[in-house]
Amino acid sequence: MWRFLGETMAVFAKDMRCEFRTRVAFNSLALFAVTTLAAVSYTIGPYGIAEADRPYLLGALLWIVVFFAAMAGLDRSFVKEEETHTAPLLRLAARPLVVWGGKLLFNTVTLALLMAILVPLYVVLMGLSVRTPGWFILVLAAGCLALAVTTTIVAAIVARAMSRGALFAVLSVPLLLPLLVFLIQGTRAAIEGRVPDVLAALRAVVSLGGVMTVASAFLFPVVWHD
Amino acid sequence: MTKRTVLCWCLVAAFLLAGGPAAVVRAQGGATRAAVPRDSGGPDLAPAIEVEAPAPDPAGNVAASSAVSDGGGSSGLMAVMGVTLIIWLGLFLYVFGLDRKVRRLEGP
Amino acid sequence: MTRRDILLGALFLWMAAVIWAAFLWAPAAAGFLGQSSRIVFFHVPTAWVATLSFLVSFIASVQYLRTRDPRWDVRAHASASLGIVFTILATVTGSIFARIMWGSYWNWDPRETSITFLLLIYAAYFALRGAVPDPERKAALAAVYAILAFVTVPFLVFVVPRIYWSLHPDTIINTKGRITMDSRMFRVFMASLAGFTGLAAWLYDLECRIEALRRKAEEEIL
Amino acid sequence: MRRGVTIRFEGIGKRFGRRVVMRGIAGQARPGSILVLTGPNGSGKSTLLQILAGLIRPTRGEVRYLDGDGEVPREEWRHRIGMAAPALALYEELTAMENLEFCARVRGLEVDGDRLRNGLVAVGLDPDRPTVVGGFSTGMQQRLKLAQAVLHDPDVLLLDEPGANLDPDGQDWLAEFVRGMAEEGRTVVVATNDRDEMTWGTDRVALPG
Repeated sequence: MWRFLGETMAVFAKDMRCEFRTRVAFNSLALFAVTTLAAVSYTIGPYGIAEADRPYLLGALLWIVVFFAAMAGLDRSFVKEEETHTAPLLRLAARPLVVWGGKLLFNTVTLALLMAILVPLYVVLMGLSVRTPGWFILVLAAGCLALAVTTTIVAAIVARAMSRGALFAVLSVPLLLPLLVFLIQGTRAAIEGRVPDVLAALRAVVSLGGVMTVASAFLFPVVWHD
Repeated sequence: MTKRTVLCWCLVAAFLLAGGPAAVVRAQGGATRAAVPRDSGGPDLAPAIEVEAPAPDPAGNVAASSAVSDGGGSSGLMAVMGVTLIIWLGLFLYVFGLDRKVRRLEGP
Repeated sequence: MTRRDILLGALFLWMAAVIWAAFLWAPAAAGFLGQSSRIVFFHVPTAWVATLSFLVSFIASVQYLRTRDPRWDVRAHASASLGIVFTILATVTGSIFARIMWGSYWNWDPRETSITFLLLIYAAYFALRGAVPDPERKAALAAVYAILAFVTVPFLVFVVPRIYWSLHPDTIINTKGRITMDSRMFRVFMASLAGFTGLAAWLYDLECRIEALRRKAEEEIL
Repeated sequence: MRRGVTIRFEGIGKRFGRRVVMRGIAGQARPGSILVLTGPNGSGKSTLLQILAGLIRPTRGEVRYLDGDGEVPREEWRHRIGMAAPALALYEELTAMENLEFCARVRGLEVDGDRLRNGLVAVGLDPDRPTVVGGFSTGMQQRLKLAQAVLHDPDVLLLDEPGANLDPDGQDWLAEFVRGMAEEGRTVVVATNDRDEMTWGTDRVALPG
C-alpha cells in the first residue's frame, strides 16, 4: 500500500515538475477560464439577470465556465505522454494503477487550483451572494473531484486515438452532462440556502463520481495497455 | 471472475444504491416545489390543454375517442395506416433481400 | 423455405396486424389532441429497443474485455449501430408528437434532453471507433467507452428527467407503478413491443453477420 | 545467480488498420546470447521489438517469457525488461538525474543518489550537468536511454538502433557494453541495420521487406 502511494506520488511529482517548467496545461486552462469569465461578466455583469433567476443562472454559468476550461487543458496529462513518446517508457516502468492514480491526482490539483482562482473572481465580478458558503464550497469540491475522475479516464482513451483535441470534448460531454446537471442543482440550492436539496444533489454527485472512479480504476489498465 | 472484479462490481452497486434512488426521491420532492414557478419555458409553448396521464376510466376513454374520430374523419386514419403499411412492406422486402444476400455470401 | 423464412413471414404479418390495430382497432386515448396518442404504439417500442440495444452493447463490451474474442466486438458494434437507428426513430416520433401536443418540435423537455445525450453517447462511440486505426485497440477502447457510458445511463434515464418538471406523459413504468391505459390500447401496445423486439433481433443478427463478413474480407489481406 | 529469461515468439503478425506490417515471424532469444533482428526499412523491426516488450499487442501469434520456474506472468515483465529505443523518449523538461530518479521511484526501487550518479558516469554523462534533456544532443540522449534501460538490473535488454547517433568511440564503447551485458547472463535483442552491430549476435531473425 505504501509502495503504491510512493510510486503514485512519483508520477504526480514528475507531472507537476514538468508542468511547472512549461506551463502548457496551466496556461491554457487559466486563459480559457479567464476569457470565458470576462465574456460572461462583460455581457451579463452583476445586474444583467433578474433577482429571481440569479441563483439558478449564476450556478449554471459558473459550471459552464469551469467545464470549458477543463475541456481546454485536462487532456494534456495523457496526450503529452503520447505526443512526446514518453508513454511507452512509463508503460514499461510503472504499474498501470500507479499511472492512473498519479494522473488523477495531477488533474484534481490542476482543477482545484483553477477553481481556487476562478470562483472568488466569479463571485466578485458577478456580485454573487451565497447563503450557505460552507455547502457551496463542498459542492464545488465534490464537483472538482468528479470532473477530474471523468476527464482523466477520457483523456487516457483519447490519448490512444487520433485527432485527440476534438475527440476529448466529444467523448467527455455525454459522460459529464448528468454530472453537470446535479452540480448546477446543488450550487443553486447552496446559493439559495436550501440545505436538504444541496444534500440530495451532493448524494447524486458522490454516487455518480464513485461509480466513475470504480469503473475507471478497473478499466484503466485496458486503456493503458492496448 | 477474480476477486478484484467482484469487489469492483460490489462497489459500483453500492454507489448506485447509496446515491441514486435516494437522490431521485429527494430531488423530485424538492424540484417540483422549486422548478414549477419558473421552468424552462414549457408552459409558454404548450397549448391550452392540460397534460395528464390518460384517464383511468376505459368507458370514458372510448367515448372521448369516438368523439374525436368523428371530428378527424377515419379516412385520414386509413391513409396514414396505408402509408405506414407500405413503408413497412418496403422495409421488410429490403431487409429480407439483404438477409438472402448475406446467407448466400456466407456459403454453406 | 427454411424455418428462418417462416419466422420472418410471421414477423411481417404480425407487424402488419399491429399497424392495422394501432390505427383502426385501438381507441385514441383521452387527454391527447386528436389521434396523436396513437404514436405511443411506435414511439415507445423504438425507445425500448434503443435501450435494449444499449444494454446488449454493454454486455457485449464486458464480454469482449473478458474474453478478447473479436466476435463480441462485432456484437457490441452491431447493437450500437442498431441503437443509434432506433434512438433517431424514437427522437423523430417523439418530436412529431411534441409538435402536435405542445406546439413545437423541440423544446428541451427533460425527456428530449436525455435522449439527446443518448444520441451523443452513440455518436461519441462511433467517433472513437473511427479515430483508432488499430483493430484490437479500437475494440478495446470502444468497449471501455461503452461501459463508462452505460454506468451514466441510469442517471440519464432515471434521475435527470425526474429532477425537472416534465411535459412528457407518464412513462409506462411510472413512479406509481400503475399502468394507466385502456385494455385494447394495452394489448396493441404489448403486441407492438413484441413485434419491434423481434424486428430488432432480426436486424441485430443480420448486422452481426454483415460485420463479420466485412471483417473476414479484411482478414484475408493478412 | 541470475535467472536467465528465454523469449519465445511464434507466428507473430501485426496489422495497423489495413496495413500489414508483418506476418508469421518466429524466433527465440536465449540468456547469455544476442539476438539480432535485421531487415530493410519498414519491415517492422521496431514494431517487433515493441511486441517482444509487450508494448504492442500482436494481431496474431504469441510472445512468451520463460525462466527456470516456467512462464513469467505479464505483470512481472516490467521488472525483467530494460529497453532503449527511439520510440521510448525521455522527459525533455527534466535533467538527466531527474529522469533516472523518476524511473527509479516509479519502479519502486530504493532511490540511491550514488547509484544513479554511477549509472550516468558509466554511460559517459556528467551527473551534475544542470541542462534539461531537451537541450541534449541526440548522442547524449541515446547514452541516457541506455543508462535508464539498465537502471534496475534487468534480465532482458531490448535495444532498437542502439548505435545510431553515437560517435566512433561511443560505438566501440557500446559494443563492449552490450557484450558485457550478454556475458553476465542477460538476454539481449538488438534491432539494427548497422553492419558492425549485426556481427554482435550469433542468433538472427531476418524480417522480409
